[in-house]
Amino acid sequence: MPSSLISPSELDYIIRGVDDNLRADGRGRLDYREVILETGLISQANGSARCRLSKGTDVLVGVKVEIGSIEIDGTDEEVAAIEAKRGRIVCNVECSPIASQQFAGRGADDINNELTQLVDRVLNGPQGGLNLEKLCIIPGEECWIVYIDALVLDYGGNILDIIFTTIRAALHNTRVPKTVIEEDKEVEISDDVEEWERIEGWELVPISVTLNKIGTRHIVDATVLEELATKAKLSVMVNKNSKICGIQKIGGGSIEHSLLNEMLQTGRSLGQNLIHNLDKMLQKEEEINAKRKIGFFASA
Amino acid sequence: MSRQELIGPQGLRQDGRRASELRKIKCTPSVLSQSDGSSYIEQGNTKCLAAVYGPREARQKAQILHNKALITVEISLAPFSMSERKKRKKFDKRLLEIASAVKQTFEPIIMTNLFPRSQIDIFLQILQYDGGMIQICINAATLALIDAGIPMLEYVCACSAGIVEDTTILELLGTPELTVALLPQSQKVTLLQLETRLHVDKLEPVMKMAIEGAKDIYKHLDKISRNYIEDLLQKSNPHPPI
Amino acid sequence: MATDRRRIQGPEASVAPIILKSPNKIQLLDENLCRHNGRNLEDIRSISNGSAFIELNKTKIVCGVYGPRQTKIPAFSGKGNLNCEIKFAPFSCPKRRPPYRDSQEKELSQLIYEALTPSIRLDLLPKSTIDIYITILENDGTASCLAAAITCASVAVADAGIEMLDLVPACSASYINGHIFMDSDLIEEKRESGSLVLSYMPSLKEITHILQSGEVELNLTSQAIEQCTDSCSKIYSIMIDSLLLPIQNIK
Amino acid sequence: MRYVTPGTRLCFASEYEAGPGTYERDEYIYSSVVGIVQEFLPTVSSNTVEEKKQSKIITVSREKHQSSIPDVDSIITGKVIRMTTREAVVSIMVVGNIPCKDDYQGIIRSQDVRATEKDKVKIIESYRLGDIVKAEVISLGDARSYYLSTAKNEYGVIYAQSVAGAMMVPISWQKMQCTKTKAVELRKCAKPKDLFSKNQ
Repeated sequence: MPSSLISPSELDYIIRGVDDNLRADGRGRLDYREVILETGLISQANGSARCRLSKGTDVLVGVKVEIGSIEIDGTDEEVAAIEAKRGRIVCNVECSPIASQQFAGRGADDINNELTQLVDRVLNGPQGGLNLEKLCIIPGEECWIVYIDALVLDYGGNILDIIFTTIRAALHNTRVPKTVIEEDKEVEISDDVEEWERIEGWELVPISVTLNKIGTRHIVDATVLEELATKAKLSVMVNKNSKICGIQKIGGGSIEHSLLNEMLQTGRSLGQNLIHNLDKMLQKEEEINAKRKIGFFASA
Repeated sequence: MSRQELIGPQGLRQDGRRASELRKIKCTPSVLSQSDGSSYIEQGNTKCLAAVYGPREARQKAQILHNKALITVEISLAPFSMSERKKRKKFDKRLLEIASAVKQTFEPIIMTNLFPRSQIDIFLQILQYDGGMIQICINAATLALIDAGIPMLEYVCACSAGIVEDTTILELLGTPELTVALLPQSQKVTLLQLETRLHVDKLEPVMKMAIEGAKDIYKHLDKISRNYIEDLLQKSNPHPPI
Repeated sequence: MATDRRRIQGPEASVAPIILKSPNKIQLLDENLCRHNGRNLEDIRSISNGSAFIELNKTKIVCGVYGPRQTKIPAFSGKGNLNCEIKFAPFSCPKRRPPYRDSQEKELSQLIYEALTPSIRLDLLPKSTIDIYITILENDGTASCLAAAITCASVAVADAGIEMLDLVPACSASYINGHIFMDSDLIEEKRESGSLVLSYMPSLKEITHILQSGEVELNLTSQAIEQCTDSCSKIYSIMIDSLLLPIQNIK
Repeated sequence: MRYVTPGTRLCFASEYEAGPGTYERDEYIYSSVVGIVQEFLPTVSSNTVEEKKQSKIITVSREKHQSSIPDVDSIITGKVIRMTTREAVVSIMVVGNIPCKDDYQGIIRSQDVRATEKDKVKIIESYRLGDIVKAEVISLGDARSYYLSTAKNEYGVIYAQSVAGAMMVPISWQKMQCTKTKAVELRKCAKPKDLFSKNQ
């Protein structure tokens, strides 16, 4: 199933619009769409969140923590020593066929793989934020494995940013059970939900800002049509203390050297605001969740 | 869970339902932007999204039907939908079976003869699973098809029932059960699936109960979609002529 | 370079001999690339339209380019399409790689595709496909492998006589406690806090791909980008030599 | 002799006309292939340059060409590999005078066989399997194959074998005769001006 096409006139319309800083939906170049956030929707998951752009992309993330054995590739002692004391994160991004026709059948495989690899690289590296040492139960043997499953339910452009935002929210919402280790190395999991605790370092989890180069300018939070008009995409991952946690150019097309730096700057500053807003929303969510759970699409 | 505990002393079930009580239904039509029609439905802890594309040109030339539209159903299960995480392969056998069941249910109901040589795709995404896969799939699909404005003879509403120690129970979860898909107006049954051993005499009451359940679901779906349409009309012309 | 040499002091943690981005390093690559290219071209040419071999110390990569040939997939396209496949030889890494393509290889293929597409004039090749097959014989640092693979593929495409806007040299760097290590090897990579891969079209001054991981200050990033573009320009000249040598010999 | 690689800046676009192997980008001309820089006046040069400007053409060329691919109104030589009542399928072997590395597929539809009396055309009376045909590409065609036309005097069968397997010589524009058995077979014969000229 081929992705949808764009007509020359549409293309021209978008490029001009971007040039005089007015986009089809009335936004400026660097304006985001309104984000609706819900957390703690999935009872079977340790943490979950759902982000929805006003009539656009919709991403659901479920986080599950399970006990698994620590894997070490024994090539390099020094490295192995570090790995032995660490938990693991396993990411998986899936574009559901309900999101867009082009994801039907095997259509989504490539994009799934691409996104999964990207997210996995960012979260598993030192820049991921999560404190992996805390996830270790018995050094060299058992640890918590954090499974992060992102599910794209609706496709309105700018998936990547929303995925990262949602993941961050989901991790904020995640609780890891307390474990007690007995003499015979039997791991006892406390079922008292009260003493389950947050994953340490969730607030350092980066989010991504994707800048789409259209014509000679760049915009954020592109819609489907705008993405079709995009020459090259640049995703910049930023974390709370304004460090760059990853840069990746996506799609064909090239970026001028001068423009690149400019894009990085914008990406970083925008990322800061995003994280700030997100944290505010998460706080609100917590208060709501304390009172009652809201079902899916309650706020859609 | 062992069968004794299924029903408490006051005839209440673990989730506090009475034997003949449905799970809480919550549903919303047209929740997705890209699809032609979509719906979200929630029955207790089972949550499902449905999207419908089409009628549109058939993808594979080989599959084209010259007198009517081709219907395809695809079900996918979110990795976190079950209590233990497992990365379900796409085209998992069990899912394929259910998908074909859903397909067969809708083939006679959708007026496919109106769209020769075309294709209608139904995609179902289970977000959270707590029993009653087929029924929720069918109900979600019905709503999505209505939202897509695809002509159907009438609603299809599915419900399941089971039996525990001589008491018939609506939406008996976890254990295999009898699922019925009902055409509420014409009172016809389009799908009847029994996944367990059941005494012939018991079949009648169980089926009755399932049908009753289906009727209730129908009432609910009907109400929802009517409200939705009225709402739309309201929006389209805020000042209707008095 | 002198400033670099002073800054890039190996940290105590690193037991590895630190490879500096120093002239002699580039020189080494120069010899290899030219020698191999000059020598191999004759026998490889018969098989594939274009081919190249690149060697940076331990990292060894060969690349073959086929086409343009008629596109098999029955979907009409006014532009040609590019198909990249990268494969780690089973013996290329410390751990044995399975012979089938795993998800990492799939992703690398995608990255290389993205890095090369801007440089190739696909609009001139309607209904045709260009296939690029890259095999990594020895992997000494994945990031540098990716960079080398891009460079190598670009040379191979040019060698195939396919029209392109510019050659695409690529370069990698890794951040190890505050320092920038250009083109780091496996041992350094294990200890890095982040890495950067950058591919660049020197004469058009356009960046065709950039991929950074690790938590880095913005200014350090831009510094790394500068260094990478510099060394890209160096590699560029080597690529040119390696391409011109054979035809000059023929004359 | 000046050897260049892709991306080498050759000259100002104002001075020269960008010929094959080069491209123009913000008032400069760059090389787009590896090769030797050549320049000549626009005469019987390449068919990619329109003749109107009188400025010199600059090209980059080399023994090792990219395997050529057919384009609209390029002239091809190919072999008939499949026939139906409606069309003859040709596997394109040579484009202009550059051989293709691996063959492309083209179709001569019955209405494109000749210019006159298109409705009377019978594929079987125009081509036979194995004939070598010279034709013109009229469009990029469908997803699978290019559309070819032989509706000009100089296009059509340029080499054919008779049933007897001997070579045949054209005796009229739609008849060929076997050199061995003297049997006459029907073909849409080409009247080549010069087989090896790039463009007529």
